[in-house]
Amino acid sequence: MSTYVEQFPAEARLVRSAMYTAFVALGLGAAFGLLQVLHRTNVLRVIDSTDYYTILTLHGVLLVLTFTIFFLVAIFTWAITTSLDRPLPDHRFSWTWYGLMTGGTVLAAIPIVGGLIDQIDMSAAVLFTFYAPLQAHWLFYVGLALFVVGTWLAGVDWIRTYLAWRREHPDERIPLPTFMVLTTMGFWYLSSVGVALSVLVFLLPWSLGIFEHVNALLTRTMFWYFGHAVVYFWLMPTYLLWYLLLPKVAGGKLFSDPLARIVFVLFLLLSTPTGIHHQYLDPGIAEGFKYVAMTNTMFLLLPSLLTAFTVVASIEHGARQRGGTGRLRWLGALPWRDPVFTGMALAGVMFAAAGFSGIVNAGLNVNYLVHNTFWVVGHFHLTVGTAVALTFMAASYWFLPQVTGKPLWGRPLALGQVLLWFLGMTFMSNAMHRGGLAGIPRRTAEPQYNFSFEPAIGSVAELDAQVVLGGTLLFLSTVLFLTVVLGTLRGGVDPTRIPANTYAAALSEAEDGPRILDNLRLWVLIAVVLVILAYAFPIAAIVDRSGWLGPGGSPYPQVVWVVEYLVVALALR
Amino acid sequence: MNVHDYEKLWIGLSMVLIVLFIGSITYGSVVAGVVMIDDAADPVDPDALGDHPDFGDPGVTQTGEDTYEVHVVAFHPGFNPDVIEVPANSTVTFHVTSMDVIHSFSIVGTNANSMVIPGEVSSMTVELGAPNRYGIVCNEYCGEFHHLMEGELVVVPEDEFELEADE
Amino acid sequence: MRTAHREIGHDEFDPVGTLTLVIGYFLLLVVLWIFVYFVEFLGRELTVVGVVV
Amino acid sequence: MSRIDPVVLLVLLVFTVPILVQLRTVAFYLGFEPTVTQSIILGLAVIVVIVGWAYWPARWLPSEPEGCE
Repeated sequence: MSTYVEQFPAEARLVRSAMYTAFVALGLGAAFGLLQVLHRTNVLRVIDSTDYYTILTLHGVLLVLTFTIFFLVAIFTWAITTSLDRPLPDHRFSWTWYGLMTGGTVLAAIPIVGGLIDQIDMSAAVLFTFYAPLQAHWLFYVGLALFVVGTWLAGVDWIRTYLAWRREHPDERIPLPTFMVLTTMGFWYLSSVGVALSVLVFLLPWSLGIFEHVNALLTRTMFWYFGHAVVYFWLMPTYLLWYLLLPKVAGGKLFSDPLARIVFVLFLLLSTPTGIHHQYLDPGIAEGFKYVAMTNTMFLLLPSLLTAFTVVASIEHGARQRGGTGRLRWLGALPWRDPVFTGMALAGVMFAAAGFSGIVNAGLNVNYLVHNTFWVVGHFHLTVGTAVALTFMAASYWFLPQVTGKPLWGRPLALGQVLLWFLGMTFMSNAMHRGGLAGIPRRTAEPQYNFSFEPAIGSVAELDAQVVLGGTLLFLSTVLFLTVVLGTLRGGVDPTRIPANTYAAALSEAEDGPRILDNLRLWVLIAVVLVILAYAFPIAAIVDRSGWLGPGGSPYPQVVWVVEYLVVALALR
Repeated sequence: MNVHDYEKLWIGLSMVLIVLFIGSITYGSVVAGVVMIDDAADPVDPDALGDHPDFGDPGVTQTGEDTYEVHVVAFHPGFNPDVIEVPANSTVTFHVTSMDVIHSFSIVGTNANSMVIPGEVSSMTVELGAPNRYGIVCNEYCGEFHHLMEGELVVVPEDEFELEADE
Repeated sequence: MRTAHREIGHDEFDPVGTLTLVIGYFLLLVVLWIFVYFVEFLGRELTVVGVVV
Repeated sequence: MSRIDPVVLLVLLVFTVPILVQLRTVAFYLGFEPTVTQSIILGLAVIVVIVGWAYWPARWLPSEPEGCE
């Protein structure tokens, strides 16, 4: 029984590096988030409204791609090596994918930041979704492609480790953490092919001037083919931590290993053939395809609802082992002093709330009510912004000592940090949801128009105040988090004060489940078939309507647009 | 495989939820008559909207006793026309397309909300009631002046409504 | 800090607290859904009722 | 001494905040329309009650040892 850094010193270095990259992205992303909150609500303006979207692009890309996915590769590397009890096969290969991911991020960031500097004739204010014909500098697309290829190679690394283990253990069940990594990578390969094709075949040649047009609806559909699965790519490492780390820190065991496997298989099968639910209000796609995407999405609720039960039951098991009693009084017996536990538990509570707003988003016609409003921003700040981000931060308090050998510094601060995040998000997401119901749009620098929004409750000023309060608390929480990280790193190495590197055992073990669960080839095959069924006809219909390269339409931004704007602005005066 | 009875119960309740959600959405479509934006309208060439019989001269046209059509061209950062005047108690079909990037056409505080994609036409029919004024926004980021993109839908009393001379 | 720790095995553990919490969540979802779908959404003006081309 | 662990109390108080915020939403739909100030005062009152409950000497109440570590 020893710490991870003692067991796998080389892998610990890789995991550390990936985590530090994630933390840098988190700090920068949070700072941009604060800028946006203060700008949007007209409290403090240090940027021009026209630059707001560049800041928003940085906020989105740094947090939902860089922060989450770098943290993911750290967690997955830990999960594979710990559960298979063997190192990665080739460290030069591992550092290659890490380098590709980092290099890709930097290349993509250059043109985005270039958009803020007048002397640099580059821009990429295309947001995380980069819908054509909004056009970014070609470097943005190259960086994005390199980043995705880096994640693919990381997957190859983990699969190679697994295959090497399999040769030595031909009859054993796949350890649960490895199972989770492999199923997640299954749908990641399947879905990211879509965005890779979109970028390499259409957007990159177009940004280099090789094509004059691209098909806006086609590239948008290819983005969302990947764009919903990517949210599960953020969520799966979170689920992994809820299944493997949370029961352990709660003092219990995982309630059921086979059900955990079923959940991950369901995500593999259903997370990709649902992307059209982001396009319910798109013209050019038949209602039937949207209805199919809606039913798939609703069934995707099942694995999350199963997770709710399994994870809460595992925590309850911990509480009862710690002496908890009663129908609900056992909640008081949980280790609330432990920021690792409290952070992850609060993240789970917020995810339950997000479940509801997500169902509304997924609800085909009810989507008219909320599509692209502030509601959606409220929703994903509860999912990726809390369920994922807060879990990652809380888990860092366990992982940092594991990968550095240094005990956690500032435990009370860490507890304060997770509580502060919960408080901040309470206010911010509440106001965003309610603002959305009043029709306030997302993604805008100035939600002040010639008409006024009429919230059912309170006033816009009150909602703005909540957003500012929440956003500020969230920023402070991030600063606290980084303080605890730095404080820990400045400390001395003392493995004797660090718990051993283990994860939760299961009450109902792997052997209780049928062996077919471990047949990953079968599940991937079914997933591919489902994706073809869900996407072949819509894509064929779109191409049939207006061709692979679309009906026309020039790239934006162009100088002529600025002139046109001035004319319009003068006309409006 | 041993699944705890409580968990079986929860799986059952989860299925009830899923059926409830799909069921009420289907009710909304079939009984309440909410129709999704779809592929009914033919694609258009966003570079040649000026030559298009309807989008070449966007605006309101009357198609029946109480039925009207409104053609709208979205561009960064505005709508043409930006003020739409229609009579109360009528049925209005909006046809919206874009001459540049992806926008939206969203009538604030209502369920009329659509993406606007270059090359495609978003067609949606709504039933108007009493005189009212609604804001229209673009809620899809479309460029650095996105936040300036707005319009207005003015529902005037029937007797005050006049079609603009369409020359 | 830790109170007396006892081992609870698979067969002696009935997650009654979990059942209570998830049933509460179930009811909350049903109520919120009915409210948002039938009151907020279907109760609003200007619903898209068809497409006349 | 407090009825529950002070840290558990802190978590409980933080957890009360979203409930209070959403109760305000419910109040509006039920026809009560508390202003922001009224809501804040009401919220503080609830928090004072919880803190009071936690620290009130448990003489005439049955003692609840669980959670007191």
